[in-house]
Amino acid sequence: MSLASQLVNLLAAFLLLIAFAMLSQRRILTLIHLFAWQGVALAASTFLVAHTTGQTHLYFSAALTVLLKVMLIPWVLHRLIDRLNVKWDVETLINIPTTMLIGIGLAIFAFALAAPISQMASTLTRSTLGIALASVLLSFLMMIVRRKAVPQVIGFLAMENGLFFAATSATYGMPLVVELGVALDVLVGTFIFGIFFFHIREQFDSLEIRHMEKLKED
Amino acid sequence: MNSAPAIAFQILQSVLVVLAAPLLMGWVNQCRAWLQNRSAPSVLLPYYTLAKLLHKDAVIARDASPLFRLTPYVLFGCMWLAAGIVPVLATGLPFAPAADIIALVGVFALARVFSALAAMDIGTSFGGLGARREMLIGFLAEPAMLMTLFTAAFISGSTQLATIVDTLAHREFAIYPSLAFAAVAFLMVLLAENARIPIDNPTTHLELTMVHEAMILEYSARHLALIEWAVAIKLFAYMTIGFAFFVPWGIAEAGNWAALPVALAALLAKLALAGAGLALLETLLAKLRLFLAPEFLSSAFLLGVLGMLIHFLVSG
Amino acid sequence: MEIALVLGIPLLGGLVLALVGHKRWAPEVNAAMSFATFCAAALLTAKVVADGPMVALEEQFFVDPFNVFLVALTAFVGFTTALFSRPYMRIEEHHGRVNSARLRLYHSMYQLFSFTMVLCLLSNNVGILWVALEGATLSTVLLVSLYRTPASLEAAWKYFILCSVGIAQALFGVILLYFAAEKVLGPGGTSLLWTHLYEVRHQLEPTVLSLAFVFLLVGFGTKVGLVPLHNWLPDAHAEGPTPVSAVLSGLLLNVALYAVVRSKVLVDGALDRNFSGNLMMGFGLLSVVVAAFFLSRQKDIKRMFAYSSVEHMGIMTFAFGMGGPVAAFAGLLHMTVHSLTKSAIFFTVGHASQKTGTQNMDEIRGLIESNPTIGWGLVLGSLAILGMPPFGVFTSEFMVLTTAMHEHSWATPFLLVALGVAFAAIFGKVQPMVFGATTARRLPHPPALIPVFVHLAIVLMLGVYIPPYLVDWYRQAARLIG
Amino acid sequence: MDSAPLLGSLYVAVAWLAIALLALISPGNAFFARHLAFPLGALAGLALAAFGLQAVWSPAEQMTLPLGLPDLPFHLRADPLAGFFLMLLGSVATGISVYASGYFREETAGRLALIGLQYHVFLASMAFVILADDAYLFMVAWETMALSSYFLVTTDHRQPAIRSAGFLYLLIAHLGALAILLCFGVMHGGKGDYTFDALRAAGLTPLWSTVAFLLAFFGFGAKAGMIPLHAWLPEAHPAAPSPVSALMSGIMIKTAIYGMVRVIYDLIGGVRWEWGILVLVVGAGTTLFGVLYALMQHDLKRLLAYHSVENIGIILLGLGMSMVFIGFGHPAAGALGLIAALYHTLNHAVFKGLLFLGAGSILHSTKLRNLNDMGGLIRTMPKTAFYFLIGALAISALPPLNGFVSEWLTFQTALQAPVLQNGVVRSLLPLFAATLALAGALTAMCFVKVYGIAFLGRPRESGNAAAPAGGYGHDAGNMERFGMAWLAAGCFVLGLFPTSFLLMLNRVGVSLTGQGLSNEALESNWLWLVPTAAAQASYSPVIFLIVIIGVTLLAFLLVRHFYHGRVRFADPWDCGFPDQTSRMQDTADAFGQPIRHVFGPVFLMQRHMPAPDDRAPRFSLKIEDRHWYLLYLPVARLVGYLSSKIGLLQRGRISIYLLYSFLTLIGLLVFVR
Repeated sequence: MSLASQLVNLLAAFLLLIAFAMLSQRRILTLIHLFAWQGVALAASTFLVAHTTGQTHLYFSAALTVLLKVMLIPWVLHRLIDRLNVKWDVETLINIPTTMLIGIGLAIFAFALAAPISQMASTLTRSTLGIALASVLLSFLMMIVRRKAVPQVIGFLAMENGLFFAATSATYGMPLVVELGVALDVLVGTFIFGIFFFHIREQFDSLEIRHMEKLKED
Repeated sequence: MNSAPAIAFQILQSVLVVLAAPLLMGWVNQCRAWLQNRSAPSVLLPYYTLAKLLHKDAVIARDASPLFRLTPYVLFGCMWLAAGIVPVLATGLPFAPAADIIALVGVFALARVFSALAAMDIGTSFGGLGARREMLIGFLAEPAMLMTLFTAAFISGSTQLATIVDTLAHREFAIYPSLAFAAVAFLMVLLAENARIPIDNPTTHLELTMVHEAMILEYSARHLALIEWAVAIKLFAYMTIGFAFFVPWGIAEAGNWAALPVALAALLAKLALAGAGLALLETLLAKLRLFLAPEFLSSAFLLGVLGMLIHFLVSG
Repeated sequence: MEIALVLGIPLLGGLVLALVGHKRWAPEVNAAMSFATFCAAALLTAKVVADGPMVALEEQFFVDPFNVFLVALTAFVGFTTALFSRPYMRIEEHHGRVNSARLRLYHSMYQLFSFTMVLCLLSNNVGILWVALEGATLSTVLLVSLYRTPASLEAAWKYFILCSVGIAQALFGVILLYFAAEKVLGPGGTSLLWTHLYEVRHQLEPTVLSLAFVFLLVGFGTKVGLVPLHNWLPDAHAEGPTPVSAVLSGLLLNVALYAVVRSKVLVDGALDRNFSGNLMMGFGLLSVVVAAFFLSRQKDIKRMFAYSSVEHMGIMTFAFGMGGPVAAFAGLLHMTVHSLTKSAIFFTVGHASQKTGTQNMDEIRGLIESNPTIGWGLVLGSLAILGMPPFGVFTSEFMVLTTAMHEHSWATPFLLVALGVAFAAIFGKVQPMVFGATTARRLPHPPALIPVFVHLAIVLMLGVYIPPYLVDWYRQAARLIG
Repeated sequence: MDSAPLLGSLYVAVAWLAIALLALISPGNAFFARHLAFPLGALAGLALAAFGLQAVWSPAEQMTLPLGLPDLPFHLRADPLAGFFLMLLGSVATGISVYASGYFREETAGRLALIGLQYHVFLASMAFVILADDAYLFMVAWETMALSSYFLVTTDHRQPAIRSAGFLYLLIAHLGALAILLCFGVMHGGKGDYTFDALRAAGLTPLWSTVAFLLAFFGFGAKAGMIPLHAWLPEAHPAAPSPVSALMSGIMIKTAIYGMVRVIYDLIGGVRWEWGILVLVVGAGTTLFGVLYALMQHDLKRLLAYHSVENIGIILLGLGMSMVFIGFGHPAAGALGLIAALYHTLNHAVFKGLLFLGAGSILHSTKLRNLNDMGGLIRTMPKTAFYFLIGALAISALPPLNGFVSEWLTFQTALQAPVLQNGVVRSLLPLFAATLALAGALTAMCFVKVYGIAFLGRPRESGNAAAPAGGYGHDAGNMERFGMAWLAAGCFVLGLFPTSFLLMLNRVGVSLTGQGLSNEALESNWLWLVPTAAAQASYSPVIFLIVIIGVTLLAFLLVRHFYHGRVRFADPWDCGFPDQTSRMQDTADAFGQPIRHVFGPVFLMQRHMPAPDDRAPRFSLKIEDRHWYLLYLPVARLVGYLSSKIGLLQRGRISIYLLYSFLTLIGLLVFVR
């Protein structure tokens, strides 16, 4: 196994670790930092792959990741929670140890699911597909258990990270035009989320999503 | 079939029935009086009554509609028609194929509907009461009657009265257990349909019990006469239907003048016996409460159905 | 050229309307732009019908009978909805529910939404298809919350989160698809082009594709509104402005289903067994049944018709899942008639709730008395959507049901029960609204009801007579996906 | 021209559609709708009857229209069966349309235009139902028929009861239509070909053909009003304007019989006797249920509606017997049963149409529909009373009118039972005949009640504003009377000349079962109705009528000749109790009392009896249909329960929603693995 491949695996492990950390993290600020670090790991691995394989468009991709996910979005989120003055701790629906246990189960499931596919892959990053899937599922779990709007959005963004990682690990990245499009969507989405935070805050005086359970079948 | 002698037979029978019916009525009343240890009225009393009524002026309620005045004639016509269909003296009458047993029941139903309607015409409470009770009895008696007739129809494979009588009278003798059931059912229907005890009492005018009399309360004079006459013909017709089914022997072929005296004699004998039997029954039985009448008639209905089933069981 | 027009006009319209700001004539511009898009779509259609499928712009765009039919439908409904929204939004403004800033947002987003729809349909690149579909969410989410009421914010939030998360799964599916395609087509841009994928679909790796299909189905299925992924749909339909409900039901769901069907074609090529078909039939059936039962407990009129959309998307999914020329034909026809009928219903519903000032069905009464056209429009539209002949919805349901009876007879009792319950539910609610004594007031602007009757007339026509060229067209499309 | 009957019928149907559109187009003063639409429609109906008659005697012919689905243009076909029903539709619609032109004349222009539209679309759709030769056109016409009649029923939609009646009607109609649709789905061989020819050729296994039969029976039965799917009928028929009630009861529910015969005999084919038993059981239940509930009604139109249920039962009895005979391989007896059923279909159309029109005239002139408020109408409406009497006698199956003939034929069919080999079935048939006998007698009772209460006696509630002391209202107008006279004449024609219709129906029977009546039956002349052989049974209504009139006249003349015609008028005898009022007459409820007594358990009664010391004693009685509690409400509750449970899926929590997506994803992934 080449050094690059080992490094990528290391970064993948790091990514998964951060995903777990996010799942267990209560403080919102730390959550944003973790998200930024996840972006760093993603960018690094993309860069590494680009460097090893000579896929030039991956450099763009890595740069885009750094720009968007390490700098821009964390900064926006930071500003938002400053402006909205939400620094409270994050409450979860299920307690954290249980969540972690479920998370571990999901990770194993993801590995099992990805294993036969990884066998087929010829990329040097192939073994990381399972990790990518696991981090997607973990982010999903995080979205389910969080009760506040901001962590939910962070969960969503972390899921995007997982998807990007899957793209690079399984296929050396999607075509550039797609990557750009996805990035644009993520960016616009983040802005819209930001707008929403203000609207929600204005209407409900809080960003807790338990206020938003009025529309239902009764 | 439609030869001149046959037509003559037809006319003879029709006239005979109409003329003889009050006599049967008188005979039944006489027998009953004897049985009840009363001194009997003349057997011709019904004729005197009819003549008296026919001479009187009719009194009609102011509100009466044409239906009211039409009904006695319709009743009389229906009964006369029935008398023309039933093989009283002879089979193979030219008019008989025009109506089979089902149509015969239809004729009686037509008469019943008209008399019930006429009863309701004036708008008194008695009329309505009588009509309601009459229809109650009718709706049970009619199917019971049909079932009885069907038993015979299944035996002979025909609903033509003439064919039935032919089959039962002229083939080799056989015992039909189903006919026994049918006979009992028929007797019950006969009692009910002709307003006899135990269903109705032809001699009472007690509000709580009367059925037929309540319906004709508003009639007088010639209208009443026609109705009474029709009632008599109806009893006659029913009895002869019974004879045709259960004791068909002695009946003549239409146009066969030679057999006529025998047939006439047989008819007279049968009628005399049946009239006496009816009087006996009426003496022995007590009138049922009105709401026991449905039970009485539904037993008749069930007996009729049972007779039919037994026919299939035995013959199958 | 036509493709550029179809794509460019709404994009331009969106930019212009966004930059200029709200003016008195903005609704007219909106309608005019939509009309221009429709004209361009008609040109494109004519060309494709005449010359057959084509690709354009380095194969990034392609047109075949399947998507051109949806483009035409989308452009048409987009146009009529724009016509309807003209008086509708004026009345809303008059009632003080929106101000000019929001109208600016509304009109520009309306055009951008049209753009994303058309892009999604015309794109040859599965990745771009995904991007456009996500773009459609982004452009409508602010429309759903246009009124800024708590309820509308909640609805928009749910819409946004659920659809984004859902569609993220689809992205994973796209990645897996790319992964499988790369093996055959080699790395590079062409591996995500549908035309290429279609050609090599038999060589794609079955395991990967089945996994990919699960992700794609969950992802796009969220947007289609398949039970149990549908939860955003009734909220978003009920709380947004009615024109938005109309285009969501009439267009967005169709386009999402289009994406699912495209995926299915690839997966069917790769897998021998009817894996994707069975999944789609299962989801379709579940959607039909669950939505039918939901229908009977609704109080909000728009919410009820939103569930009806879930039900109908279920029928279409079921039809496409069954596959075969008849069922696919029926599915396509059902797409057409459903989007026409449902948008017509939303038009009448919009005006009805404006007239009565409520969306609560218990308070809407006697529409036929107060405004016969709205009342008759609603009752005829409802009957049409319930599958009453001679309307076209019946035509497709007829084909779906009879085919199902023959090929999957186990499914028909469920369909029967669901259709019966849905009928009782919807008609039981609509009848008191249109009949009886009225509760309505006058509207400050005359309502636009021509679109309603144009839609219903087309649906009626499709019920008794489908023009031969349309049949041809459907057939070609059905062949592509059957 | 070769295809005269088919083309002609098509023209008539199109003409009805054109009238419908024209009626809508001139809403301004509605001159067309008011004065021309209905008479023109009646003329078209007359033409349709003629074409139908021609079609019965012509070979079957087909044509296609350039409309419809791809690969499935609308197919039309006129064969004897269709011809017979076209004749039924045309002839009965003629009378009803003439009547309607009088009845609707006073409507406002807007309503009249709508009624004109819906009414003629209704007629046209019924014609297309009968003409259809493919499943798709059939369904389209079928549901259009339901829809147009629904709108007609809800003409007076301001009344809540009418709205709910309309809803129930359309709901059951739709459910039935779905069943029919599935039945076609079962029959079509997967070739995408829905023409009736293809369906005939499908060749189903016994299991599937039984499924198809059950679906068809359920689907058409829902429209026909057989129990337990009848609930809509007594609600919807009274709700509609009377000419529409007449159309629905007279013709529309007969299209269901048409559908049944068409699908079961013609398309599925291979009739099995077990099906016949099912039809017989349901038919017997329907018959008894219908007539018993009719006896309990005091709303005239509701009562008539229950009688429609009963008569559908009678038709089903005939059909069932026919199926039993065919199933056992006795097509001749089977044909007789079919003929009896179809003849009753025609008869019921005529007399029930007549009765509904009569009820409409009463409603029109007195605004009354509750029998308990009527009385003595024969004095103010003698002509209506006359026509109604004919209808009442006909429906009571009294000779020599038409109702008797078809019941007589049904009895004759039952009497063919000895030919069957299966002992159990053989002894069952007479039981069904007994049911029929019972129902016939009960019907007579019911119509004595109706006629006696409504037309005879004296007005009851004289406190009623609409009821002046001398009686109510006025007689029906000319057009209304003509419509009723047309149908009353029909009662006579069908009752007196059954043989010509028998021969006509024999062609229908031959075309469906391959065998018709015996030669002896066919050779009998117009005077004698002979179903099998003269020795077995015969009936001559003409002679019957002549004799009964002759004898009655003779009696009259004799009495007059020998005696006198003197009459004195007086008050009715008051039994020595002078304070009687007209309220002391029997009421409709009272008339039904013996039946309630005898058949008590059948009904669900809520009675309120006045106590002896009541100041204002009132008696109230509410009879409810047990089916509501045994079938409809449980189903409704089940649906409500299920939907409340399913509603729990959506509690507004986004986390839960996300969890659904998540679990779906995980579940599918596990499944794929």
